[in-house]
Amino acid sequence: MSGFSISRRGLLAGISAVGTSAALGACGAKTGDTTSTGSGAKADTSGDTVKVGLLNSLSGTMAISEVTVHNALLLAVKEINASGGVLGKKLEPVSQDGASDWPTFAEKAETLIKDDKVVATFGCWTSASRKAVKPVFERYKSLLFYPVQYEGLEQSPYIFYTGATTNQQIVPALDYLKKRGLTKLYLVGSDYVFPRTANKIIKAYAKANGMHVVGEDYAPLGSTEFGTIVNKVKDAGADAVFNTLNGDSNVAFFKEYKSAGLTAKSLPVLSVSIAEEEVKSIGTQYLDGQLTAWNYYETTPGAANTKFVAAYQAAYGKGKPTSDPMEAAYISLYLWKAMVEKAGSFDVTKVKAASDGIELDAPEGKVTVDGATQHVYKTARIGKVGSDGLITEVWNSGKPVKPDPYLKGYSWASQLS
Amino acid sequence: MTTTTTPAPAAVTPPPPSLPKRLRAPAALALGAVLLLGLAPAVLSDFRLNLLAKYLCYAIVAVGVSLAWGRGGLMVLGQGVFFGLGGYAMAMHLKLTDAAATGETLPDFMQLYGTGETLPWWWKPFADPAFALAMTVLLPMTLAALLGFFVFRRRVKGAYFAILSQALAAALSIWLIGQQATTGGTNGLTDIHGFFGYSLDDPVNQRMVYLIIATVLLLLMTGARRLFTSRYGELLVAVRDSEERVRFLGYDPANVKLVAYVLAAGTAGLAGALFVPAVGIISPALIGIVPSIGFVIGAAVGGRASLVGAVLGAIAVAWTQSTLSDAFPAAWTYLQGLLFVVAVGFLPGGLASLGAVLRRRRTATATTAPTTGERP
Amino acid sequence: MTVVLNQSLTGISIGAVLLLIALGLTLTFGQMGVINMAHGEFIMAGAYTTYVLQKSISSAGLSLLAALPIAFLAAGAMGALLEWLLIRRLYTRPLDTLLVTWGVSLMLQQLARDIFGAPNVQTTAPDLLTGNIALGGGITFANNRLFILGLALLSVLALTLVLKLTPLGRRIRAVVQNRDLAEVSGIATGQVDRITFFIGSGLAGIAGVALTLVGPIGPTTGTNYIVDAFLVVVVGGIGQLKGSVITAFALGILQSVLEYSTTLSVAKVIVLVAIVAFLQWRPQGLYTLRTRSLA
Amino acid sequence: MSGEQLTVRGLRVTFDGFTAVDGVDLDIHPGDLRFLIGPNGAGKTTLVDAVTGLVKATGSVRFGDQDLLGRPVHKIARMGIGRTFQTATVFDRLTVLQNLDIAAGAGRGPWTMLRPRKNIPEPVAKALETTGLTHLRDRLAGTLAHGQKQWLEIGMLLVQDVRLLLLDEPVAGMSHDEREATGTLLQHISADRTVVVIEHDMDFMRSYARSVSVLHAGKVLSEGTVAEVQADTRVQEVYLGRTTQPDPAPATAVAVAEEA
Repeated sequence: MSGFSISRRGLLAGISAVGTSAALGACGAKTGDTTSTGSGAKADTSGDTVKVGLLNSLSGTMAISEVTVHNALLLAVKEINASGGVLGKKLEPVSQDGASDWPTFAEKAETLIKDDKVVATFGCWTSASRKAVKPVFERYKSLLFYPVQYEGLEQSPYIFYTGATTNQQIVPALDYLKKRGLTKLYLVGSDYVFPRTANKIIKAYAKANGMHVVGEDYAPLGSTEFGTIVNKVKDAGADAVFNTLNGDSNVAFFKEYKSAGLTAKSLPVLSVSIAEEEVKSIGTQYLDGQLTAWNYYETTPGAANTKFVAAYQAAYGKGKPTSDPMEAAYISLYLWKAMVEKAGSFDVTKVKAASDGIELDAPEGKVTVDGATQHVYKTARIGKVGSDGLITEVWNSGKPVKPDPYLKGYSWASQLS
Repeated sequence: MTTTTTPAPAAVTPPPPSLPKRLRAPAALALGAVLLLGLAPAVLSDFRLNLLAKYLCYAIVAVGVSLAWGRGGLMVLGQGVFFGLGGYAMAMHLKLTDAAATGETLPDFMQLYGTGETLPWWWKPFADPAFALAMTVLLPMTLAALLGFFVFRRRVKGAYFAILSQALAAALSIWLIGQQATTGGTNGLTDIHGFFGYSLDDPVNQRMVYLIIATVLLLLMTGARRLFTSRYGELLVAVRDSEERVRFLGYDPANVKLVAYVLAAGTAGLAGALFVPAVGIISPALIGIVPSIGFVIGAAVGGRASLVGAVLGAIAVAWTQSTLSDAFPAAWTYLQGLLFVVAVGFLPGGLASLGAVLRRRRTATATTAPTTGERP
Repeated sequence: MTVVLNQSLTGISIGAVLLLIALGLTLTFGQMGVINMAHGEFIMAGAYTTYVLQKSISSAGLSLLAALPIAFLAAGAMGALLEWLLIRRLYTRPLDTLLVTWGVSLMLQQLARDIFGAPNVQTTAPDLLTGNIALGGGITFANNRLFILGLALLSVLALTLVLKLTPLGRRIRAVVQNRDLAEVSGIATGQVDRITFFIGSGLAGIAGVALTLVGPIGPTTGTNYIVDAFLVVVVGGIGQLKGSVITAFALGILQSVLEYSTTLSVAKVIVLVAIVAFLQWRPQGLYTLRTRSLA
Repeated sequence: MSGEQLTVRGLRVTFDGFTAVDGVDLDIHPGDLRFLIGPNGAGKTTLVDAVTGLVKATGSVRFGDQDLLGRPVHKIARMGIGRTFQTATVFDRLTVLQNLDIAAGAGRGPWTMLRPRKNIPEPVAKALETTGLTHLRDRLAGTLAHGQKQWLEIGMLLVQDVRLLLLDEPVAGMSHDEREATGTLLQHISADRTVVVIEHDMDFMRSYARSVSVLHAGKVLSEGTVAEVQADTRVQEVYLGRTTQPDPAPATAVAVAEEA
């Protein structure tokens, strides 16, 4: 028996030795080094088609929202292919399911870049998923187009942000409330990054603009118990509620809100995460007359939007609503197409260099890419939910607002980052 | 009540006559070492190897699950908590060194979402690599020891223990989400570039991380194997099968279970710590109830009481999920559900026991098979 | 004072929801000892029943009333089927039942996704249930919550009566207390198990109907509540209806009071940790049946 | 012979209002081979449960000069009191050798525990021989015959080195030859240990008992040698008078309580 245990110990030592020496022998770049880091993944542009990655949650809790974005992306791919593709090459969409799980997003991003060798990737919804894939795109120097309004404070060299940053949605919404004299705000949000950061900005804005935040509450994601929050809102003496709740929780919140006898007249709610799709699922009876802040509505006038809505409904069914993130996703492919064609190449560095000043007559109106921030000039629009479930615009910023993800142009925001 | 003839998880599998029993384990270990340390790095692309590294992290958790659940009968449905604690301990250190490398005092997310002033006191010690490394294992083990001490002493029943573990998993993940300024909230800790001075952006270093993980797994399997065959391993099986009887022999079963539970927690913590450099993120999504249940499915499919079965099961399930969920997300969910039902319900010994079950079926026609009824 | 009263009422309404979702478990988990993780999906089935009925019956009030018995039968049938297919083979292995039914729950969720689509759906509440009752002094109680409270108490009453007074109830209790003895006394224990499971799962269906008044209906509607529901039964004491009733309301009020003074997340964490601590102190829960087999 | 005496005074056990053991006094001297008899529900098993710490009881139970009541089961076991159960409880999925080795090991330190067993410990080898299980030592305990399991259980008590053995119906379900063998084994064991046997089998009792206590309705009805007890008219009334076989009538809830 003793010989046996010696032999086993020997084996163990062997494994440790092999493992350790292999690990040490394999050591590569130290953290400070810049020379050998990164291995620009080679996108495959040799054939008649190029692959584009679509990275959305097709399962799990976020599938509700992300499937619509995925649909809009597929629609754009189809249209672009029908009109001859990009640089003469047809696009082949490769869908990967992020499954509403952030590490999975990172894994799938890597699959798209390394395995499928896509020329660019479109997708992600939550900030958490974007944060999870950001290092992957940076490591492999590959492009991601992110289509959802978000909390700003980010500027990755390998991400284009086609949704609104805070100064194109939150700040204009505050301007609007201030103009209407609604100065005492109650902040209600889901407990995650976007609402918390948005509320931080709102508080800074309020302090500088003579407004007051009379209360602030967060509900865990998926929460359906809003009795306490509504009680607090009622007692706080606010003029308006600034709502950053995530889609699902809105249903429970607005049901409770109405049960407590609060209405759009007595205490208006301005929501930044409720689009047409959500209005439908919450129920118009609960939302009638409430406010939203976006850059696009299904009702936004213009030939480009008429065409987009018609094409979407032709592809996915009559009565299917279109929304802001869907529109931002849809235009992200067109913006990328324009950049590639201007660069005359799929090469990431050249595409990035060509991005500044790209213009598009989008469903939301004219948009322009700001090369410095890799964000997009967008028009801010405040809408009102009608009894028919559609949102109609009641105010807009007049012209596209220059993206300012770090709010550098606002003196009150100097303490924020 | 009708007696079920469902096969019980085989604690002691009879060896095949060809290979002497005492040489089997070292031979299997050597084979594993050749496959994981030699063959895999040679034939797999960087990307595949990195995926394998992630699966091996799950396999490390499965080693602990096999010990606590397979041998000890403890339904460990809170492994996500320990995995998370280990992962956060490691990620906190890496975020701090990343920040220091760029001349900052605060990790990036704290500057964005926090008050942006000072580092919270409980972050500070994690700047020390030795402390952080120790914490990846000690933190989960301490929590497990505290919880286990009370739970096992009060003779809390298995069902209670399972539900308690889940409540704890839910509580920790909600808490982490709520403390965005200091924990990164739902985002978790991500965007990690360095690993003890080495850049994770360099594929060579990713291979190094893989080799470390593979080595840790092999060492842990060896250790677990040794524990299984030790007197303690036998006692643990005895406690699983008849706790009361063990008590009348003069042992305190609470202590016996506590050791297995704490070791399993430490293993999960280590897995979480290794997951961070391999995948580059740790988040509350890996801690809650759902992932905690996910951690045991691999072991259940492969065979909870068989160490190799549990490890291979964990790798296979993770691999299937990765491959299948792309093409058929719906099909994967059905398959996952079906795996639970079939593996746990009808093959409690897992795939590792399939051979034995089939053999028994065949002989059952000739002679009456001995029925090993399950303990109620 | 207004705050305290309003929060107590909120707590009671949270408690009513907890009670309703846990009630079925007091039978299947409390009486039979089965950890059925698919219980949440029976709640979901009840909710979707309401949704489907509302699409075919346009009147919101009528469809809600019709949904109560139909959801009970639908969820109950699912439960009985699950018991017959799987659970009866696993009575000797309660922990394995947990994992098996978790698998079933995953499949049922996906099934719901395939049938109704991944997005959440919602029902329209009847007008009668959208307002509130003013109790004076700024204190209000929402009508939908009042409905749920009434429904919960009615269900408790009905369940108590069935268990205490009917021959079926006596048989259920006999099987719970001593299966072997019940069997030799001529009770078809298998059948009693199935009926118990039918009623327990049916109650989950009713809870599902009630939840449509509170929040959205989706494939994961039930899962969100399942651990809370188990905790109510565990804290209340296995097999003790009164324990579950007291626990549900106590937890509801504790939650709402903490929510007011802290935040929702912190309140939830404190409640969960408090439960873990409570069970260290009293592992048998609030009330307990003392028999030698439990010693 | 020397050794500790088991002294029970005013022992009382109640379950939710039902009194299973109702004021029992009992003195068991070292080296005794005492049989506890009585009809179903007399409180025999509950008495043993109380002595070994399985159920809560009032009164006093002393072993030598130490109090037993209120101590946890494993501490009582370590004081040298061991028991078996009505249905043989061995570790089915461990071998005979492993079963015995575990029984022998309650006092082992962590270092010994964490290493594999190198050889067969002396007491284990002796117990294998005493119980005649040496040739079966590598068999899984679950595959043993019923009688062999009972012997294995007794063997486990031997290696545990207990001073007092409490055996709950050790010969139930055994063949005639097995009973003989078990009886001889018990006599052999009681040479240097105290043995208490709960038994229904009157023939077995008559052949091997040194002293007998008759329990009825939770109380000690009679006590003495086999002859003295058999001569007691009260005993004949409640028990022996009716039948010399175990009372087969299934009783009510009390019988249920006996199952545990």
